[in-house]
Amino acid sequence: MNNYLPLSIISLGILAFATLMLVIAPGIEMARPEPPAGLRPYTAEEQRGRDVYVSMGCLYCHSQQPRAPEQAPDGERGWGRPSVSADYFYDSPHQLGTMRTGPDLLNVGARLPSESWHLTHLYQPRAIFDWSIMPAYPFLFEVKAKAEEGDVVVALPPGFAPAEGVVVASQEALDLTAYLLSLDRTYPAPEDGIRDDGYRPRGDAE
Amino acid sequence: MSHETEKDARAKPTNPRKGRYVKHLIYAGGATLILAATGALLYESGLIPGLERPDQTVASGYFQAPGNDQIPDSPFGESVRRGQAIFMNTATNASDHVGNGLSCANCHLGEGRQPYSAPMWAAWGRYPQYRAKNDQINTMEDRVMGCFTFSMNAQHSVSGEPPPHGDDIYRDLQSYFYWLASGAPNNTEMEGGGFGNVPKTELGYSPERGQEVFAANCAVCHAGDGQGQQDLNGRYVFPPLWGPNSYNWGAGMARINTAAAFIQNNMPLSQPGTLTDQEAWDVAAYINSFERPKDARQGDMTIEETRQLFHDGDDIYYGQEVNGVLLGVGTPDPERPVGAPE
Amino acid sequence: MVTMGLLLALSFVVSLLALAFLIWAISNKQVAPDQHDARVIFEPGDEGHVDSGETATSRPYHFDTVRSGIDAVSTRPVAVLLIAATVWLVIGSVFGLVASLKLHWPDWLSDHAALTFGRVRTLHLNLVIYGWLSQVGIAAMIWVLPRIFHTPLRAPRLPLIGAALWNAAVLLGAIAIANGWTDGEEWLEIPWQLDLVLALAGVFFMVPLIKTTLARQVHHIYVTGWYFLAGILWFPCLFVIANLPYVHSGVEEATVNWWFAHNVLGLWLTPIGVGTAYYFIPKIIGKPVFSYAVSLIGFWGLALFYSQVGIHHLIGGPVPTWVATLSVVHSVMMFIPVIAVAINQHITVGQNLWALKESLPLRFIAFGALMYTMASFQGSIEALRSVNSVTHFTHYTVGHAHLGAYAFVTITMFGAVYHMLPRMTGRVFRWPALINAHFWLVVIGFAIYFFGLSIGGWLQGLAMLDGTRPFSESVILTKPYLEARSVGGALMTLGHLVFAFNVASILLPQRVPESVRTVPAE
Amino acid sequence: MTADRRPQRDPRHPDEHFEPYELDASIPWPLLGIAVALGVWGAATLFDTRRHEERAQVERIEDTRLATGQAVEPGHALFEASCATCHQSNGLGIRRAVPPLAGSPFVQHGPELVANIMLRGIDGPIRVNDALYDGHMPSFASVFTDVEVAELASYVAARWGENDRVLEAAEAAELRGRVSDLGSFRGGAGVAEDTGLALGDQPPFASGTLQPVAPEISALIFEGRGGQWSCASCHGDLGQGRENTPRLAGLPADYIRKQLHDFAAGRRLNESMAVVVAELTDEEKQALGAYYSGLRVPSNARPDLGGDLERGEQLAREGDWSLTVPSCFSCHGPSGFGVAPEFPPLAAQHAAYTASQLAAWAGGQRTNSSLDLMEHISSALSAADRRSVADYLASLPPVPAGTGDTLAAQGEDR
Repeated sequence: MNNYLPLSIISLGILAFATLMLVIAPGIEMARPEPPAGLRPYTAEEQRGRDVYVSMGCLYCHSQQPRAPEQAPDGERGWGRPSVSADYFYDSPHQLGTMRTGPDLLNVGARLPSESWHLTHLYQPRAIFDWSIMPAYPFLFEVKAKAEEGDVVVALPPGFAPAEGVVVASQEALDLTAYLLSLDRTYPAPEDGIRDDGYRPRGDAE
Repeated sequence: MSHETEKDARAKPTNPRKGRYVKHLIYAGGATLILAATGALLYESGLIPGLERPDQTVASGYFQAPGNDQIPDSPFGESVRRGQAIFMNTATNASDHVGNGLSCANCHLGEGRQPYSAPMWAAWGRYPQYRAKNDQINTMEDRVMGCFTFSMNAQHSVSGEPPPHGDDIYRDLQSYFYWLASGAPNNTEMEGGGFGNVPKTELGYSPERGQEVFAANCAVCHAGDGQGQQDLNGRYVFPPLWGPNSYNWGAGMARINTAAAFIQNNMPLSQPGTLTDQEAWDVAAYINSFERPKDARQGDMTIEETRQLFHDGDDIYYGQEVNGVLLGVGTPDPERPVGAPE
Repeated sequence: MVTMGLLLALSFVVSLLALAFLIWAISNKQVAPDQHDARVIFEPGDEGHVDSGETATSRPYHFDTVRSGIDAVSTRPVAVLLIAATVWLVIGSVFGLVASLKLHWPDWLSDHAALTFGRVRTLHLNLVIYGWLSQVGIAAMIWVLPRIFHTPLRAPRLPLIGAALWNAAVLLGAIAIANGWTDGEEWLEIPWQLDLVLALAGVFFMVPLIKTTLARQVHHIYVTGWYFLAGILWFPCLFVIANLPYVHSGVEEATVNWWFAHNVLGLWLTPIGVGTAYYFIPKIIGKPVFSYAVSLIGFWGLALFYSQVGIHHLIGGPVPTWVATLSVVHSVMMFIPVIAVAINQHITVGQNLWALKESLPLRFIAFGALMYTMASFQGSIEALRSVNSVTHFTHYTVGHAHLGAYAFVTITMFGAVYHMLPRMTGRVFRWPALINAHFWLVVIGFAIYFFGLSIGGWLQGLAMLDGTRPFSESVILTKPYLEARSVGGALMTLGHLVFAFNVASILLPQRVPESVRTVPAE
Repeated sequence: MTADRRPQRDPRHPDEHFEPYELDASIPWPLLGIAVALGVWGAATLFDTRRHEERAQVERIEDTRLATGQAVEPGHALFEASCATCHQSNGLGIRRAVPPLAGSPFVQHGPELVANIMLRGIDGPIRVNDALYDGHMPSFASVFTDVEVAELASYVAARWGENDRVLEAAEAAELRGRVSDLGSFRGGAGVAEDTGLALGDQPPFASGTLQPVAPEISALIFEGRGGQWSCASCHGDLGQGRENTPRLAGLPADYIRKQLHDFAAGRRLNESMAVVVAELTDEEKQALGAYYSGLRVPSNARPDLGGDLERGEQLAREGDWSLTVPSCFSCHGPSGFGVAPEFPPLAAQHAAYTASQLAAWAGGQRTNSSLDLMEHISSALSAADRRSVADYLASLPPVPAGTGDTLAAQGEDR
């Protein structure tokens, strides 16, 4: 190969082709003018909580894409039905994730609908799961001598509560919890839902 | 190659041997990986037949009766279905002739298919048969009539007797049995037929020991008082084992050896074979040491006469005293026949 | 559906036809190196510069870069980039180590948002990719391209401006991420506003390299040049498209994300690493590579197949089946270019194993090249649906990512840096033993890291696939392996400190007697 | 720049000025072979999987339709699946337990009344064809769509009431709206009274009294206490549950109490429940059980695990004797309504919860089943079976009223 111009053109052409195949074609296929029935937009509070979720890097340990029962027991674990592309209609940036150091969270709002549980768990995961390796987020909470009007006090099992005073959730913690509780894609999958069906049993495929 | 000048000659000469070695290594490694990947892909796409996931169902060594989805859509199939309905739900579908809370399926598990639960596919080819119990040749209809008489305690039913000879109940039940035995040999004793046997133990049997076995293994379903349990509609889920709603003294199950075999081979449900021989004998003795409806054959005879005539030498407490109580008297007759409208 | 299925088939057929055409062309000598070009590497006028017939440059395949003044021009930009890259490497690996430790000491350093795992891990990734690997890669390009083109770097000031902008953007990006300002997608966390600066800096790197290419004094472009020149075209396209704000959303954003993230590895870091190895292995050994035709297959195979791979990160996810399948098949097809590169590089090393004893830089580079083969084979196997079911979502993939980005690219670049620095400075490393120590620290550290994560991740994946085992089991059983990872990571970080010391020791003015500092020439 | 002063310690060392280049060797044949082989099976794989994958998507969408009740089965199939466990395929019911449909005046009145009873359910004594029954029929409102109600009611009325009127889906929808707040019929007398139809002599309905919930128990349920979260925060205000948080409404009080004990004793592993039960007294456990056992809530469970409902129905109703798995209903009652505290209701339980518990038994994290019955059964089931049976049970109507007290009374000797 002796010429730079052909080299560049062919290289970029190949990349353009790959972009067409991997980005544009699936993008067109998954494009949807309408959200699926059953999915609502995030409220302002939930969206703020989502921003906290993003900024804390939750996605490095938590996926948001339950797998099909033929592939993995996600449904049995309560993580929800296999997700389809339309379930992410309002999501940007996407938080699909590629790690399950912690469990999948796409339906955590349905599976663990307790705000007070989440506050405890965010303040100190090991107050509930002694084996957990999730970071604690004490900086989203405040220790006060006495709860004031409107404060949300965090329920803490003995041994995890501060020696004196009470633990109160900050607005960020409440937002984050609101976002977690909004994660609920248990409505029936839209009929035109798109997902990877490559694991379905081959059985009677003719 | 012309450029290999004297300067290159100073360098250690290229070792072509080593190069070939590495080359071969790379090819071998590459080929192995390709093979592995091909194999994996073929396996994934199901093109390797031998590697298909093994069938989950354990093929038992026993005769396999057809499944319900194989009942034909024909007048015969209709009869099979009716027979199955009677078998499963005897008190409703042979209402006039059932005087207790049982149905055929209580002892013939798996809809009459389960081995060592007196499966019907094994019984079908064994009749007509001479039975000492009534000293005559028994047809299948005769045999089922016996079931109604003793196990279903027909004496307390609305009609007070088993279905008369020629009744449709027998037609439909026999259609069902005949269909269950599709492909089974005729007049041959089949593996898994009957209830099986439990060898006698050195200690014999004892209701006292049996009480403990019962409390530990049976009471959770059949209730501490052995009266079974009903759902909220009053429908028996677990059958009563003794007392007025159970089989009468003339039933085969009232014999301790028969009950022990049934228990060991079938109970607790889902865990057959977990009781030892001794436990099976003891708990069978315990269950059969309570009063139950009187032997339907007693008529005007005394208990002792009945015992001598029908139970002599059997492993049964009929006509004996257990804990100071004479057994065989029978539970009191109901105020009105079982199942009769109020 | 049918249309999409056809597209899928079309894509594969196109790739396959392209490869077939290439092989046909090679076998018909359509693209054979011009024998004239290959033999006569000097333009007729150049020979006038050679002052004595005794020098190497009068012979074919020989060229004195020092005398021609080429290295002198490149030295400053390369030095600046190397220093910056080394600093980011050390900082980035410290963040990596902290992140690793936090996975088994979750309550350590948990009082500040900036030090939470999700941010520390992000900092690690961005600093080593953008701070270290990209800069050291560009440094290698600036060093190597003028040499193989027999012409000094054009516009040598631009890379200095580029480096300033680039490092400023990386620093600001790190501060932004630590404070929670992120674009929120893996590999693309640096806010897009700062990405603009990175892109601008990229232009300052690209322009001199392309100008140098256009002004080259040789007709034939050596294989390293293909990788480097394609890389500097591919990466900006990827980077700009993936970072476009307000364009992507939902799952489409996820496909863009993984198309980008995987192509950063495949079309940016891999060209850097393979290109570097292609230059330095024969350079150090003094022997040509095995086959021009094979290197063509390696390069175009990479371009055709690697570019369509990324979506295997979403196998079993909410993407069209055919896209996932497409990526799986193309992943497996990667065997072809990888085996091609392996033939060319390993045969050259394998025929000259003595050189590994001679040359510490070669030890790094040969090891790195071997790891390219390993990482790619592992990647192809890992993409298979059955294997992916186990490894996806586990630490196994983290081990694989490090096999590619660390054991292959980073270790190769270590070797390149150790080879370049004496030639840039005209000095020698005073403590070669430290280079050796560096090598063994990172190799042993990496081995512990890799095997820990691979075994732990595999077990983790099996536990997650078994519904009768609670999720907690998949966490608990990985803990010892995560601890092993920290041990390996600590050794690697220690190795990087040694590396930084080595770089500093040769770059800083040395107060030692002349006699020790310079080694007399032959 | 200094001159070349690089060390040359070893004379074998190559010279500094060497320039890398490529030799002119041809492509080794194994590489070509590998490329051809990969190309061939790559194409074959794509060709093979493409057909499979296109079919897979179609199948998945069909499954989705089935699970969301959008595919309507004909009346007889619906009857077999949902009514026959009690009323039997022949419509004769169960003597002394389940009234017959055949010849029943309730059915002869036509599909409106049938649909009405299906939507509301019956709790209380009822007389059919001279026999008296203690009526406990669940409400199917949360199980059937309007189309299914119409289809099924028309089928039942035509087959056993010889009434040929066909109920339209719109009428069923209208009826549903009208009766949605009325609760279940109070026995046969209630049906006669509410509809004004002639249904013969019906026994009177004796209404019981509901015990009010003690304030401290109510606080426990709705507000939580100290380091504990409230019950309702996870299990819902009405104990209806979601996903793998179980439905508690209608579970026997003694069963709930026993489970709370078992969480504390480690016979059931659930970290969150362990935190909650740590500070509960025995009295509180009993009171909580009593509270939830008395709740009657429509089902919010759906078969959403992608299981095979036919297989699930087979396991629930017949069992699989080849696996030594008896039917669920042989112990948990013919409609999964439960039997005494040892055999809790399964109907309308969330599929994810049921499946996760079967998995927990199989995996040894739950060890509190009498005689290890469930441990054995769960271990014998495959993952697909666990999902199938859980899905089928989730599709059933919730347990009708009247269980709590009756069953608690039955279980008092244990």
